[in-house]
Amino acid sequence: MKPAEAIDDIADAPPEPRSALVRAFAVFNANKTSWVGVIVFGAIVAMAALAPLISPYDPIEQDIIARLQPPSAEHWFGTDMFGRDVLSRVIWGSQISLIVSIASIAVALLVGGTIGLVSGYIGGRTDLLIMQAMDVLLSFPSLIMGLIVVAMLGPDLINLIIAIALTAVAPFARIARAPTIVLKERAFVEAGRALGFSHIRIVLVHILPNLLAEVLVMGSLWMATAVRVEASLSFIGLGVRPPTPTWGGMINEGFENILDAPWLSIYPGLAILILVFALNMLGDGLRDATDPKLRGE
Amino acid sequence: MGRYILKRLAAAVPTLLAVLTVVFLLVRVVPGDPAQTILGDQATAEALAALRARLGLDRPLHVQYFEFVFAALRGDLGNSLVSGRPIIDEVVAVLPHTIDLTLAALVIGSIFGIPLGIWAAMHRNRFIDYVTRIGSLLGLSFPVFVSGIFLLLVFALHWRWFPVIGTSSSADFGDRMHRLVLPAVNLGLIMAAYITRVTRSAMLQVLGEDYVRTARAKGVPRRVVVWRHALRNALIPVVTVIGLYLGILIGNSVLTEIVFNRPGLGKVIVGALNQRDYPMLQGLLVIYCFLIVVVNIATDLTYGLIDPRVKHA
Amino acid sequence: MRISRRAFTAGAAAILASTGASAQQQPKKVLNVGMAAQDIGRLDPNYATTTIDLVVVGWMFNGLVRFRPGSMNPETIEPDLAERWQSSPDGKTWTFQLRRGVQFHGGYGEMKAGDVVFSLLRAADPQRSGFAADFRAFDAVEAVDDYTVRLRLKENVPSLLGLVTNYHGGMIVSKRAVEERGERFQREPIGTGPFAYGELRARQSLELVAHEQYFRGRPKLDRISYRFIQSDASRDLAFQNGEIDLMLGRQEQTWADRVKQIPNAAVDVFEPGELSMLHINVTQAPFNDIRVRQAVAHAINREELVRFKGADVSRMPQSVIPMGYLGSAQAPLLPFNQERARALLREAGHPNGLTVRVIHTQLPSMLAGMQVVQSQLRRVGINMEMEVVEHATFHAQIRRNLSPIVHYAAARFPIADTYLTQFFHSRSIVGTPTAVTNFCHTNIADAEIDAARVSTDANEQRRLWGEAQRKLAEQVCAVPMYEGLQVWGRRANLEYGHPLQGSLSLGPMITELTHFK
Amino acid sequence: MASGNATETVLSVKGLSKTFVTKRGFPNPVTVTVRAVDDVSFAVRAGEAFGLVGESGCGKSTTGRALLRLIEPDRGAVTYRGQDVLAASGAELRALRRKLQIVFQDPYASLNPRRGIGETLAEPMRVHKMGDRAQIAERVKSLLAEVGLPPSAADKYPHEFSGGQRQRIGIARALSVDPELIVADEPVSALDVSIQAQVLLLLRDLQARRGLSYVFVAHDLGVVRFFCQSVAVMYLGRIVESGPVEEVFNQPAHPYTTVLRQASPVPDPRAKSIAVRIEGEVPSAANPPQGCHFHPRCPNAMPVCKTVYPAWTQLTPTRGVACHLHTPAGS
Repeated sequence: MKPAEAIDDIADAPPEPRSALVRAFAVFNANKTSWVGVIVFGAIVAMAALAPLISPYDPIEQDIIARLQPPSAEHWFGTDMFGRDVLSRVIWGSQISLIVSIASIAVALLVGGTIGLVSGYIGGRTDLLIMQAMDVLLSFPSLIMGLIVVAMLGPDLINLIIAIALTAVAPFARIARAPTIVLKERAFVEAGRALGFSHIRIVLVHILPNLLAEVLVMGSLWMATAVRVEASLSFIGLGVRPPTPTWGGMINEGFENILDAPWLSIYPGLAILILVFALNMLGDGLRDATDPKLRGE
Repeated sequence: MGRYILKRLAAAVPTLLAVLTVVFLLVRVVPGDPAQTILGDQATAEALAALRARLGLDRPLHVQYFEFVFAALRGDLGNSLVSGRPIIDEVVAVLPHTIDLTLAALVIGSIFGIPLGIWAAMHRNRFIDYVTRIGSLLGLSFPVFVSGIFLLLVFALHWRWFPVIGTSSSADFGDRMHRLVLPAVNLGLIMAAYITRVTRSAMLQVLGEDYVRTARAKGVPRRVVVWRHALRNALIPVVTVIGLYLGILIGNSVLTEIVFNRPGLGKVIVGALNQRDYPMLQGLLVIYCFLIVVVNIATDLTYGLIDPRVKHA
Repeated sequence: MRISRRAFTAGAAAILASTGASAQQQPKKVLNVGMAAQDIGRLDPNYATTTIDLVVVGWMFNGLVRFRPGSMNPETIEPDLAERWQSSPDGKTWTFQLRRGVQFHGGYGEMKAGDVVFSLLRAADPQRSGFAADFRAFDAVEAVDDYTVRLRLKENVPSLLGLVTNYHGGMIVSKRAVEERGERFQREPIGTGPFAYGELRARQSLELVAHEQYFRGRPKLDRISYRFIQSDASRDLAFQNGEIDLMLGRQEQTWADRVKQIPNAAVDVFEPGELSMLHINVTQAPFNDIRVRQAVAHAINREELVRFKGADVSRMPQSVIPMGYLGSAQAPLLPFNQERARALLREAGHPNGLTVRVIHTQLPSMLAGMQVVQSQLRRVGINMEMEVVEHATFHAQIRRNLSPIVHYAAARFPIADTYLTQFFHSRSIVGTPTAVTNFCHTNIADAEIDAARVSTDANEQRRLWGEAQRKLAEQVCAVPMYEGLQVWGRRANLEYGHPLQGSLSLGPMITELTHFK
Repeated sequence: MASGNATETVLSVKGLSKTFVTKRGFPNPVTVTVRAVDDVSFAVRAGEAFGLVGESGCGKSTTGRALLRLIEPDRGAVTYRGQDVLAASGAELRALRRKLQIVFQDPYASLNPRRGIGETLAEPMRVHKMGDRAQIAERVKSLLAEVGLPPSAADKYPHEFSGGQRQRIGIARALSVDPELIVADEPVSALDVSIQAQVLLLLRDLQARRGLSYVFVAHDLGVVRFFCQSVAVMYLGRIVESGPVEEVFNQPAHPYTTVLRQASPVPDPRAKSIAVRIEGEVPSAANPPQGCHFHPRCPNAMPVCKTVYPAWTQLTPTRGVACHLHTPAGS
């Protein structure tokens, strides 16, 4: 599955001189919403890191007597069907959302990026074949693919990361391939070959750094998608194993209790919304900052 | 044109073959036993083995594979293990619901998304633009099941404007549309968010191009420039997005179907996975992939309609 | 923009008006049922196993005899398609006199002995039935004449009438329909019951119509719309909105309490109780040490579990088979005692506790209970890691011995023999060709179970069954946790036509008498 | 065919050919075959600057790249000091890479924007293990000095330099591996005229100092006349005439050379430039005309030119031409 962002034309982005960073920052800075994204995302990262310190209760300790209590001074977000504190679970749940999204996008970036880079660099029939394979991957709806992969491997953290990464490999391959094709025709790459540089050196030292920025920007936007896919899989019931708190899993449990205890789904739902929103704003700002068309003005 | 479509379809054959292979293998690797789901938890191992033999699941994998591929190439996707009915029939039975939902979401998405995108682009960096951008970002950020739950709580339960079950058991058209509203709005608003964003950025790009500037300089009124020149070109990326959105739409429609309890392809596929209905799962995935190929071709053709510069020569 | 909004509002109002008008009808003749399902599986009684299928099959078929509607007590078995029957003194030959003039659905003609013979032989054939094992003792089934059927057994069975009730393979199908319809019979079956197959709307609903020629009289309801509504919440919402009249509920106190608050709503709680147990593989370390198993048993707080599930919808189990079955006894279950559990673990050489990895289904009702157990075990130092897989995978994997502890919730035919055989007889040990669901790999009660099955002395039979349960509990082959009852919600003005105490079809029996007041 | 003194020849190119196949058109693509380099042969002597001249698209740059194997040619032979360039692989090829270098036309595209100049110059030496850290750093400085840049340039990035300076850096990079022959692919055509001369002088200076040979690819006759000793004129993938620069340009044997000379500004201020337009469009290399490729534009075209491609005629030991005007009768 590809978010709309993925199709924006980045094929002809010329490599940038270093001062572009400064200009990019200026563009990023001009867009106030990007800063909101940075701050909110930073806050969520901090929340995840400090979860043991700031969460008021143990997120997995049950108290059957105190189950399904509405929000109160004692439990700000109420308690769930096992009497666990929802606020604490929302706080701890941020860890899974962040770990899964960051790790899966990192894997997708690494694998997809490598495939795109190599495929674009080699070109010819190999490229055609690899891209055909990527098209095959792309033609599976990502949630369905995630479902099958998780059903296949069993739902745990690592498999979830694999499943989500797999859905993002093809788009990243495409994102990395387009500029590679342009870059490999550039004279400095030819110069490297004329100088007897190995292909590995050319790809890693001369091509990769020139497309890293775009790929990383797409990464931040895709992270938002990854958070959503993780939550969706958890919502369908194929998430990280209990009692580990995850936002999607909490909504799933809460959805079944929606009439008795709407707070069970509302708070983790808002948490997902805020994180995805922050990531989208952040990625948006970053993209404006690296998009030469917007910067040109 | 016809030849072009045929050629594109022919070019998609290797992709589809690869998809068939991947699908076949993927489906076999998923643990679980269709015989068990059919016979239930009290069945003895002997009974399970007998059923597996009857279903042909005990034959060597390559035999099953070639049978599957040749049948699929003939357009025969086989019968469901669970219901015993042809997969095509099962799909055709739910297809109208999927089409209803998808079309309605597309219409809602376009009705809101395109004008909003143009509006925002024409007021770049003004208040309207900011509101639109943040609004559309917010729309993109809503997990579809969260928005679905909110819609249900507010419009179905609190205000009782719309029914909870997103599908009608009667043939009454009015009822069918009435029940379609909430699920379609749920999917459509997210779609509108995507389209708004893409329309806006496409418009901005086109408005900056020379010929638009020239037209403006020649004194062509702004409205005419926007509607006659800019929009036409800006629509190309929008169409691309609508095409590409299909994948997201499918994922989101699964969740929407769950929340609103609508029948549809998405739910069928999840059901087939749960029941380990191999042929069904295979058939559906093949149909999905075929659909995506067709949509890609349709997208390319639409370019030609919108932009006369892209010639089908 | 403004125009479109106005048009939208106008359209919505018009639609509202139209549905508002149709909602109020005088004597309701259509029953809308909400079931947690995506679709029907198989409606052939020989293959119907899920709650989804069992419930409707119960409305469409008859057996030679039946449990009185609303009951699942074997003592209430009464004539159904057979008017009377007698057995030989050795209990091995049974003769049934059939009721005359019973019509099959859809013009398939009168039900005769040929259909009964066909149905029972089919139920006993592993190629055509998932319950063939139940009919293992059948020697011959023959039609003496059109209205007399004779049954010969190889050996005595604990309850022959149980096999020919309106349950599983005991249901009588139309021979002609099975032969004509082939695979189609799986979804469009022909029986003799009060309701007949009408139409299947894929992934939406199964429509049943009244069987005009039903031998007990034409049903008072015209139609049943059996809607597939997977999510509990959606079903609740639909019920609350008046879109369905009867629905599968949730084994949840809060749920029951809330539904009772809805105007014109009632909650039915009835038998059978599904017994949730932890089946422990006694051959696998560390659970081959009885002290570890005892520690697990002592760690389980049944009271807390019942409080979690809800006092109205669940109860404390008394044995390793559910309460109220013919032959169920009070077994010596180990009491909740965390100190003792910790001490036993220390004795068994696990002073720092232990970690066990189990496979569990994602089925929400089972998963919730198991999470409470997980938390209880954690308190005595047993760290249970749950690998939650989706339900089909769960069933496949526990049968491959991948989980040392298996959480299984089941109700069976209400005779001790069925439960004991399927879960504790060595013949049923998973991984063997005759495997069913013996996950604890025990054989300690084989002798008692086998002896009781063929015993003709009712008292002796009870004693043997009791002995088997005592042994199994003592050896902690399985740890009972709670019994969950069937919970359904309905409109208060829906009258079943009988008091609902139990139903082997796991749903209310809708009969010719069922109606709206 | 140019066949000078055999002992002096360092680079010999024989029958070099390269065909590109592309698909064009939407939605029904047509396969287009372009014979970019068609049976090209020439030889370069030690210390010589050999010019390859022609209009853009004639295949001269492709020839330059093909003989360095930056593009793999389809057919032909390239021999450098007796070594088969096209057959070399592994260590052999790496060794050849040090001997044969290239300077590119576009000084903006030829430097990696994200790498400092010092790094750009040091990298080839590190790859070829041409000394330790200190030695390499020292050599970077001397390279910069050699091309007329201050040592401080090593710490800067490409965008901080002008086009001429960048071209000097490009030359320094080529020199970093101590090559013997440099393919200079239009090295000055992207530069301002005032700077062109400086760079050409630098190249000539290096030729003298290092004993370099050049294959000098250019479309500008004036530059070639100034810089090269020998020249080959290419038209649509083929060499139509070759020989010593003075001879070829003063007394062109091929009508195309004549036309080219007339159309091109001559740096000699005394020579009046005659603005002669070459008649007709340049035919596409994808679809060259039958017979002599040049005949549609040729003022001297004869009937035979439309059907038969003229054979190569050796006029003197160092000069040759492919034109029916010079074909010995009867051949």
